[in-house]
Amino acid sequence: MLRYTIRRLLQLLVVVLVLSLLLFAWLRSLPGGPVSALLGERATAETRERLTEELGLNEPIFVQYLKFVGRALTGDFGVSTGVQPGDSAAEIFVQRFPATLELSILAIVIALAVGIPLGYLAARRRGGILDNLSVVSSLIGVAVPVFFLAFLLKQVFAVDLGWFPTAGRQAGGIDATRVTGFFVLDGLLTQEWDAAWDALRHLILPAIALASIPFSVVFRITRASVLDVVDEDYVRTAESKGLTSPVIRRRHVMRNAMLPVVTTIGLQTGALLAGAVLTEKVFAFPGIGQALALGFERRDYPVLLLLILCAAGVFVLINLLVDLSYAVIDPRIRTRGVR
Amino acid sequence: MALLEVRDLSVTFHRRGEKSTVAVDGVSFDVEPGQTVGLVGESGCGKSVTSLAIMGLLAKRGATVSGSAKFDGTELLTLSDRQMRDRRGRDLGMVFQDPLSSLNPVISIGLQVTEVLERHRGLSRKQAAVEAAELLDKVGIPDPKRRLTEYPHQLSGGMRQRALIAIALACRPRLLIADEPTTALDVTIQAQILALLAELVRETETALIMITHDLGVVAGLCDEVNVLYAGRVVERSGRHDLFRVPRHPYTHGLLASIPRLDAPKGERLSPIRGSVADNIPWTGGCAFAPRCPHAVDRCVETTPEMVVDQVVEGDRLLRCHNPVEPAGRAEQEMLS
Amino acid sequence: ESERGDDDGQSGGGQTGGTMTFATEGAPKLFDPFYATDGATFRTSQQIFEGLVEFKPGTADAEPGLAEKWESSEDGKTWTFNLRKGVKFHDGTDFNAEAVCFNFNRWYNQTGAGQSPAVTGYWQDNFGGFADGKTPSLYESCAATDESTVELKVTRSTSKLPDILGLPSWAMQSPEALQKYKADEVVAQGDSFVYPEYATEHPTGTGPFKFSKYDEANGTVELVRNEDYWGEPAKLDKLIFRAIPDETARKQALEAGDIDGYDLPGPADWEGLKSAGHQLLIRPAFNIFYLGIGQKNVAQLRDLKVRQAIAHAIDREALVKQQLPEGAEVAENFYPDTVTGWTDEVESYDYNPDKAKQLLTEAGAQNLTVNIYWPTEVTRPYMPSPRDLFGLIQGNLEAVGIKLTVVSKPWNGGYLEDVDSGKADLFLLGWNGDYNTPDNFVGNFFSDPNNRFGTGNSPWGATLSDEIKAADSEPDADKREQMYVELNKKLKSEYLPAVPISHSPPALVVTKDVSGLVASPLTDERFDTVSIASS
Amino acid sequence: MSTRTDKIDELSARAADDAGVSLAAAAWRRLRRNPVFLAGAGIIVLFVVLAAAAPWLAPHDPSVPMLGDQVVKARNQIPAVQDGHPLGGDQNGRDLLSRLLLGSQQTLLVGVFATLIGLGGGLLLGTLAGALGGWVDTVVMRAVDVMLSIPGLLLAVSIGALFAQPNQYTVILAVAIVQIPIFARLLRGTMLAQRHSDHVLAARSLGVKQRAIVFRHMLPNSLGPVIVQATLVLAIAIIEAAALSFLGLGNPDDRIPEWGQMLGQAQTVIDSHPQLAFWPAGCIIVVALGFTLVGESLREALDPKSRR
Amino acid sequence: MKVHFPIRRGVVLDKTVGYVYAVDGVDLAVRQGETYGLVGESGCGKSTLGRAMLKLTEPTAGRVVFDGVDLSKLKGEPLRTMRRRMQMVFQDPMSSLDPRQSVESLLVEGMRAHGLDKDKASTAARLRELLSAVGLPSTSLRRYPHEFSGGQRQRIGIARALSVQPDLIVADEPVSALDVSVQAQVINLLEDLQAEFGLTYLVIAHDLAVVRHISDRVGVMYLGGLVEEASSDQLYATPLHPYTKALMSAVPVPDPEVEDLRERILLAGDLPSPANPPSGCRFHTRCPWRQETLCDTERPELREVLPGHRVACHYAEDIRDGRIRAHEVKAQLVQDDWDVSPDSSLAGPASVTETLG
Ligand SMILES: Nc1ncnc2c1ncn2[C@@H]1O[C@H](COP(=O)(O)OP(=O)(O)OP(=O)(O)O)[C@@H](O)[C@H]1O
Ligand SMILES: Nc1ncnc2c1ncn2[C@@H]1O[C@H](COP(=O)(O)OP(=O)(O)OP(=O)(O)O)[C@@H](O)[C@H]1O
Ligand SMILES: [Mg+2]
Ligand SMILES: [Mg+2]
Repeated sequence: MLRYTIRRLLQLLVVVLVLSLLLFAWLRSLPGGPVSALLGERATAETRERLTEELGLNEPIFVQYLKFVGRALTGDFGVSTGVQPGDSAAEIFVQRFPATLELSILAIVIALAVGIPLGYLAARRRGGILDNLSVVSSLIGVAVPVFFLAFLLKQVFAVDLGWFPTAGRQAGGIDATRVTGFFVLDGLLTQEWDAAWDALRHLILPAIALASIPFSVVFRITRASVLDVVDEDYVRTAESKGLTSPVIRRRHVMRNAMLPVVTTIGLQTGALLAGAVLTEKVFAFPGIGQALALGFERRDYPVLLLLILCAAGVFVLINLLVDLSYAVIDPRIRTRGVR
Repeated sequence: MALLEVRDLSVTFHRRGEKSTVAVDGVSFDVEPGQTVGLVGESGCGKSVTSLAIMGLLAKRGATVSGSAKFDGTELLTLSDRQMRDRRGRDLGMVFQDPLSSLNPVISIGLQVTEVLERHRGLSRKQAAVEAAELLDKVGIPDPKRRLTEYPHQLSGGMRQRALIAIALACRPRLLIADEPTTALDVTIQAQILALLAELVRETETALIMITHDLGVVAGLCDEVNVLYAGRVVERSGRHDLFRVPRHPYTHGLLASIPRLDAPKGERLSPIRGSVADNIPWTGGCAFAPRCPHAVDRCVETTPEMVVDQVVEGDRLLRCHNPVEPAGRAEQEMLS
Repeated sequence: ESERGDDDGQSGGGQTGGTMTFATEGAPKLFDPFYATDGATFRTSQQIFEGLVEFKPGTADAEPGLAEKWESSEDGKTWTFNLRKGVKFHDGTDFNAEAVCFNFNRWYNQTGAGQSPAVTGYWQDNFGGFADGKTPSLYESCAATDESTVELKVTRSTSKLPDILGLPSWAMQSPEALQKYKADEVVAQGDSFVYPEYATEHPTGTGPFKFSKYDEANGTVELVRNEDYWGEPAKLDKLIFRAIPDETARKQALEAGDIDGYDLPGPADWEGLKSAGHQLLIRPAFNIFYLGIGQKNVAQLRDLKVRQAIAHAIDREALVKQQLPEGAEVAENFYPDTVTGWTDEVESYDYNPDKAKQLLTEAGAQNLTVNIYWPTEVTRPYMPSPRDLFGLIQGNLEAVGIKLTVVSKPWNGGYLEDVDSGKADLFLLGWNGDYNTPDNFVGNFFSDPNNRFGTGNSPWGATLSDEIKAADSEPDADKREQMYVELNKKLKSEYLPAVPISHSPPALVVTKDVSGLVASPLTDERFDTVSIASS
Repeated sequence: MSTRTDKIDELSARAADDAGVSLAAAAWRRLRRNPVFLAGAGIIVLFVVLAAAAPWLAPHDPSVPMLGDQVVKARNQIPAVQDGHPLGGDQNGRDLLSRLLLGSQQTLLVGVFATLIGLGGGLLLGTLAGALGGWVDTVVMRAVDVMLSIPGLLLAVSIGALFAQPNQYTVILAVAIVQIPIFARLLRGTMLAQRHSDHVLAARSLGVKQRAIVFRHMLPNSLGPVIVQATLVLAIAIIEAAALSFLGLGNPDDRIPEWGQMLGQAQTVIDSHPQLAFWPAGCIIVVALGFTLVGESLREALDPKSRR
Repeated sequence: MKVHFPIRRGVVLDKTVGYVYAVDGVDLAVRQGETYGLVGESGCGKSTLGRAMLKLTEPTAGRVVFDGVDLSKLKGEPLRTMRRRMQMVFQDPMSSLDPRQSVESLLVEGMRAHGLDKDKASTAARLRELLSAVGLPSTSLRRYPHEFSGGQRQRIGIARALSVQPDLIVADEPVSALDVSVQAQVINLLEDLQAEFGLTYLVIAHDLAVVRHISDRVGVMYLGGLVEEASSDQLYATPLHPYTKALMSAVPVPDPEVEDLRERILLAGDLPSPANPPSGCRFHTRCPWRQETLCDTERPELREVLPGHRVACHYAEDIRDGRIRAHEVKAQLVQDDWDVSPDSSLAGPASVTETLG
C-alpha cells in the first residue's frame, strides 16, 4: 500500500511537472499577459517594451520556465496581475482554497445525503413513480447548465425571498476571527456562533447549485449499483439465512453498492471544480473557482498557472485518496494490496 | 407425512412488454426426513426456480408462484415475509452453486457465519464466534480461527463452498437445498464436497434436495430422483431403478449421451438431437417432442400426464405417451 | 435583511454612526496610493488620505485640501503652498511642511523596481523621471520654508499644476509610518511586483477614515472613523468596501439588502434600480469614447477624406440613444465640455452615409478594406458594452461600403497590445479623465507622434505633437485656453486622427437609506459626508 | 408423420418467437418501447428539423437589428412582442425568434462537431493504444492521464481562454479536446479487452493479418460503448459550450446567434426581461435533455446487465 | 516447454518480482493422426500449454516443433502462413465468434488470409462443403452467431478451424460450455471429422470421461506439469500416478451400482497456487502416498514405467505393487492471492464516462 501510494505520488509529480511546462509555454506564447495587465490603457508602445524587459519576458521561453521553476521551488509562483493584483499567487491559493473546499464539501455532502437514499429507494421501487420521477429529475439535473441553476436559485431564494445572502462568504458587518480559513469551522472554533451561522448561510445556495451534477451522478450510480447488488448471489445467500431486511440492506446491499459510489466521488471532484468556476462567479464567492474565472477574464497568468496546476494536483490527489479509501472499504483490494 | 410436500408448484415470470414465461409448471414431489431427493435436468429446466420458490426467495414482483409447498405441515408459500425469514436459515438451509459470488466479498467469513447464529440462535457475538469456528472445523476447513477473520477472496473455491455449507448448516436445518453445489468446482474438490454433504446428512438426519445436471452426482448420492424437462417432472424413480431402466426418452437420451469412464472405449455416443432451444410449450403436447426419437402423433396433440408406470416394478412416475421399452433394459444389463 | 452591524442603535436620525457596505468591482491591489494604478485602491485611499489639493465634490475642479491656499510664480516654475494647521496623521504624528517635502522626495527618489512604469506609472506620466536624471523630470525640488509653508519648484511651466496634485497618488502619507514600515521596498518578483508591509497593512494618512483591516479571504476592506480628524468627522462608524466582481451579483446583493450600495451599475439596470426605490447617482461624464484610426498600415487612411468619410458614416446619435446610459452625449471634442478649451465650433460630422460614400469615391477608396479591432471581456465606463457598440459601428461602416476584417481580442489578451503596437486600422477605445486639464486627454493621446493612431505617419503628426506641448507649457491661463480651442478645431477639421463618439456617465447606486454621497466625475467619491439611516 | 413435424414446427416457431434475437435487435426492441428513449429521440429529431429548416422558418435576418430604434439601453427598453416578431427582439433589436431558430444550428453544430472531433481524436489515440499496446500504449495513456488530470470544463475553459482570438471554432475545439482523452480511454479499455478475447485469438490463430484484426474485429466490437458515450457527450458539449459563453469565452461575434451566448448575454437583464434568458436556456435544457435521454437509454439498452 | 507469466509490481517502473508457473517443463509429443487428450484441474495450465503450442502465447522457454519446423524461431509472415496448418477450437462458442460477423465472413476470413478463396464459385462450394461437414444447414451463411444454439455455434467454430484445411486442431475444452445433451453431438462430430480429414487433435478438457472417450493417448497435468501420460485404455486400467488415481476415483459415474461399490481416494485440500508451487513433487502436499524428504525435495521426472506409459512419480512402481500404503493427509492452507496486479483495480478513473465531464 505504501509503495503504491509513493508510486502514485511520483506519478502526480510527473503530471504536475509536465503540465506546468505545457501551461507555461502556452501562456507565455499568448498575447497580452502581465504587461497589458499591469499597464492597462495607459500603456504606450514604449512603456510596454520597458516593462517587458524589466520583467524578463523577452528571454527565451525555456529560460523563463527554468527561472519560474526555480522560484516555484521556493514557494514563489508569481504575483497576481488581475485577480487580486499584487498578491502572490500562492497567497491567493491559500486564501481561496479553504473557501472552495468548504463549498465543495457541503456540495458533496448534499449530493450524497440526497443521492444515496434516493438512489436506493428508486432501485428498490424500480419502475415505480418515485423511480421514474427521480430518474427524470436527475437527467434534467444534468441537462440544466450549472450557472443557470445557480442563477435561478439566487434570484428566487436570495433576491426575491431574501432567505439567503446573495454573494460572498461572510456578511460585511460580522467581525469574525480567522483561524483556519474555513469560515464555518473558524466560527465554531472561536465560538463566534453568529459568524459560523452566517458563513453557513452563505454556503447553502451555491452548494445546492454545485451539488446538482454530483447529485445526479451519485443518484444514478447508487441506483444502478443497488440494482446490480440486489441481484447478486450473496444477497440471495443472505436472504436464505433469514436475516432481517435492515441487516441485509445495511450489511449486504449498501456496503457493496457503495463501492462504485466511492470511486465516483473522486471523479466528481473534477466536476466540482469546474462547477465551482461557474457557481462562484454567480455567487461572487471568493474561492478558487472565482479566481479562475477572473483569471481567465483578466488574463492573470501566474494565478491561472498555479490554480490550474493545483486543480489538477488536487484532482489527482483526491482520486488517490479515493483509491486508497477504496482499498480500506474493499477487503479484496486491502488484503491483496498490502505488501 | 413427508417433511416437505411440494404439490403442483408453478412459477410464472412476467416481464413488462414481453410474454410471460412459465419456468416451473406443476412440479410435485416429497422429501422425507433424512432422505436425499435429486432434481436433475438440463440448464434452464427450472431446477433453481423450484428451489427458490420453496425458499420464498423469488422476487415478489414479476414472479407468480402457485401450488403448495408444505414444510412439516406448514404452507410455506402463503407465509408472511416475516414468518418466512424466521424459518429460512433455521429450518431451511440452502447452498448455492457459485461459492465465490454467493459469499459477500466485503464481509469477513466470520461475520457471515455468525450473523446467522446470532439471528436464529440468539447467541452473542462471542459465543457465535466460538460456534462458528467449530462449524468451520466440522466442514473440514483447516485453521478455522484464522479463517473467520478472512474474506471470501482469500479462500480457495473448495474452502468457500465449505464455508457456504457451514453457513447453511449453522442452525441445523431440517431441510437443506443444495443447488448445484459442486458444478463450479474441480472433480477432486467436488468429490470432497459430495462426501462431506453425504456425511453431514447422515449424521444430522437432515433432508436434502440435491439439484444438479450431473447424473453421476445423482447416481452416487440420491435416494430418489426427479428428472425435469422444461419446467415439469418427466420421470421420477428411486435411483437404482432409474439408472437401470430409464423409461422416459429424455432420461434415456441423457444417459446414452454422456461418455462414461467405465464404459468400454470406442463406443459411439448417441446424442439427443436438437437442443433445449427446440422446446415447445407443454400446452400443445409434450415439450420434448421435437427432440424425441420416440415421438408419435399423440405427443403433439395431447399433453402427457404424470402416471404411475405399469411396466416396471417400483414406484415410478412417468410423463410420456410412448416410453422407451424396457427391452433396452436387458440390453443394458448385459452390457454392465 | 441587512448585513449591517446592529450597533447603530445609538445614532440619532441616522446622522452619525452605522456601518455602510459598498460593493466595488475589484479588491484593492494595495493601500499606498503612490504605487497604485487601480481604481479600487484609489477608492480606498481617497478615504484614508488627503492631498495638498482636492477636487471639489461633484466636479473635477481643484479646491484646497491640506494646503489652504497656493500661488505660483510668474514663470509657473515655483509654487508656494500654505498648509492647513493642526492636522495629524493617523499615527499621531504631525502633518507639516517637512512631511510634504518628505513625500515629494520619496516620490522623486524611487529606485529599482520603484521606477518601473508598472509601479509608478502615474509619476512618470505626470512628473517624468526620477532623481537619477535618466529621464527629465518636471519635479525639481521641495523646500519647507516654515512649519506650514512649502515651496515646490518645477522644471517647466505646465497646465497640469496644481490640478494634478489632487490625484489620489499625490496624497500625503505619514513620513514616520513610511519609514517604519519600509514603504519604498517594492521589488520585482517573477512577472510582477511585491509591495512592502506599509502598502499592504499600514497605510497612514490624514483622512476622515482610518484603515482597520483587510479581509482578503472575503475581499472586504474595513475602514473606521478617524475621531481626530481635523475637519468635520465622518458620520459613519465603519465603512466597508466589498469586492463583488460580477456586475449582476452586485445588483442582486443590493436587491437582497446585503449591501448598501455599489459601483458601476450596468446602464440597463438603471431604470430598474430607480424604480425599486434605490438612489441612482449619475456621475457627470468625464470620459471620451472614440473610434481610433490607425494610419500606420493602410495608406488610404492617411487621406483626410477617408477619415472624414468614416466620421460621416457613423450614426453617433443612434448609438448614444440606443446603447448608452441616460446622460450620455455625442462627443464633438476629444474631451468633455467641463474641461478648458472645449468648443462647439468644431466641425461636427453629422450622420450622412451618402456623403461618406461620396468622400470615399473622391478619395478613390471605394474598395477600402481595413481591419477593425474591438475588445472582449471588458467593460469600461466610456464603453459599457463593447460588443453592442461595435455591432452598431460595424453596421454603419459596412453600410457605406467599407470592407471590414473584424478582429476581436480580449482586453488583456492582446487587444491593448495590438492596438498600441499599431496593428489596428480601426479600433474602439476611450479614456477616463484623471483631472481637469485638456492635456490629460489630448496630451495623453497625441503628444507622442509614435502613438496608437500612428499620427507620426502623417506629415502633421509632429506638428500636432508640438502644438500640444506648447499649449501645455503656456503659463497664462487665458492664452492657454485659446490655444486649446484652436487645437480642438484643428483636431476635428484638419487632423481627425480618430472619431470622438461619446461621453457616457458612469453611475453608482445606494439604497434610499444612504444620504450625503456626492457622485464625482472622477469616480473618486468621498464617504465622510455619507450617513446611513438605521433600518 | 408430416402432421407431427408441421405441428412441431408451428409450436416451436411460436416458442422461439422471442428467442435468439441479436444484441442490437434486442436493444432496438427494448428501445422502441422505452418512453425515455422515444422522448429523447423525439426532441432530437424536432430540433434537427428545426435547425435544418431554420433559414426558411426564421422570419427575419437574425443579425440585423431591425428593431434597433426600439432599443434604449438607458431605460432598459427592449423591443416587446409585436406584429411579425412573436417573441419580440433582443438587447440589440434583433428578432428573438429568428435568433432562437438560427441559434439551434450553431448549438447543434458546436455539439456535433465537438463530439465528432473528440470522437475522432479519441478513436485514433484509443485505437493506437489499444491495438498496438506496448510503449505506444504507455505513451498515449500517460498523455491521456495528464489531460484527464485537469477537470473537464476547466480544461475547456482554459483552452477557450487561451486562444488568442476566440471564435466559434475555438469553442468547438476547446470542448472537443476535452473529450478526446475520455474517448481514448474508453476505446482503449474495450480494445484491450478485445485483444484478449477468444474471437480475436481465433482470428489470430487463423493467420488473419493484424490490421484486419484491428479493423474488422476489435474496432467494430469496441464501438458500442463509444457510441453511447458520444450521445452523452453531445449533451455535455452543448452545456459546456454554453458555460464557455457564460464565462465570456465563447464566440464574441454575436451576429451568428448561439444559445449559450444568448443566455450569457441575457444574464444582466434577467429580472426585467426574463424571456431573453429563458428561451435560450429552455432550448439548451431541452436539447441537452434529449441527448441525455437517448444516451442513457442506449446505454441501458446495450448493457447486458440491465436485461433482467 | 515453459510458460511463466511475470507478476509485475514496482514503484516507478514495473519490475518482475515473480512468475506464475503456468506451464513448467512440459514435454510431450502428439503423433500425426492421433488424438491427444489433456486433462487436469482448473488452472493447471492446460489452456496455456495449448496456446503456447500454437504460439498464441510466447513460451518462456522450450520449443515447439511442428512437422519438423521449429515454431519458436518463426516470426511475422512465415509464422502467419504456418498458422494455416494448426487451428484452435475454443471453449466458449459464443465469445470465440465475433458477434458482428456473419457466418460466411467468419469462414471466408481465414481462407482469404491464406489465399484460399481463389474465385467466387470455388469459395461458395467450399463453404457449402464445410457447412455440411459440420452438419449445419447451408442457409446459415447469412446468419449471425447469436442466431444459433450453443451446439451449433460450436459447430461454426469447428467449421472455421477447418476452413483453412489444417493438420492439427487444438480443441480447448470444446464441450464444457455445452449442455450435457448437446456435448455428445459435438464429440461425435469431432470424431467423424477426424476420420474424414485425417486430422490430428489435441483435446483439452477437465472431464476425464470425455477425454478418455475421445483420445488415443491422454496426458494428465497437475500444476503446470505433466504427471502421467499413457494410452487412454491403459490409463483407465492402470493409473500409476497418485493424482491420476485420485482423479479417476473422483469422477462420478452415472450408475448407482458402480457408485455404491466404488472406493474413493479423497484428496485433501486444494490446488496450490502456481505462483508459489510446492517444492519437489508438486503433488506432495496432497499425496496420500507421499514419502519423507524425497517427494518434498526432488521433482520427479516423467519416466517410462510401462511401454508407452510415462509417469512422474518417484514411487510409481511401489504404489502399484502395494509396497506403499496410502495414509491420511492433513489439508494445507492455500492462500489464493497471487493473481493481483494492483493497478487493475486501483488505477483511478476507470469510468470517467460516468462522471459527465
Ligand atoms: N427472474 C427471472 N425472470 C424471468 N425468467 C427467469 C427468471 N429466473 C429464471 N427464469 C427462467 O426460468 C427458467 C428456469 O430457470 P432455472 O434457473 O430454474 O434453470 P436451472 O434449471 O436452474 O438451470 P441451470 O442449470 O442453468 O441453473 C429459465 O428459462 C430461465 O430463463
Ligand atoms: N496472461 C496471464 N497472466 C498471468 N497469469 C496467467 C495468464 N494466463 C493464465 N494465467 C495463469 O496461469 C495458470 C494456468 O492457466 P490456464 O488457463 O492455462 O489453466 P487451465 O488449465 O486452462 O484452467 P481452466 O480449466 O480453468 O481453463 C492459471 O493459474 C492462470 O491464472
Ligand atoms: Mg440453476
Ligand atoms: Mg482453460
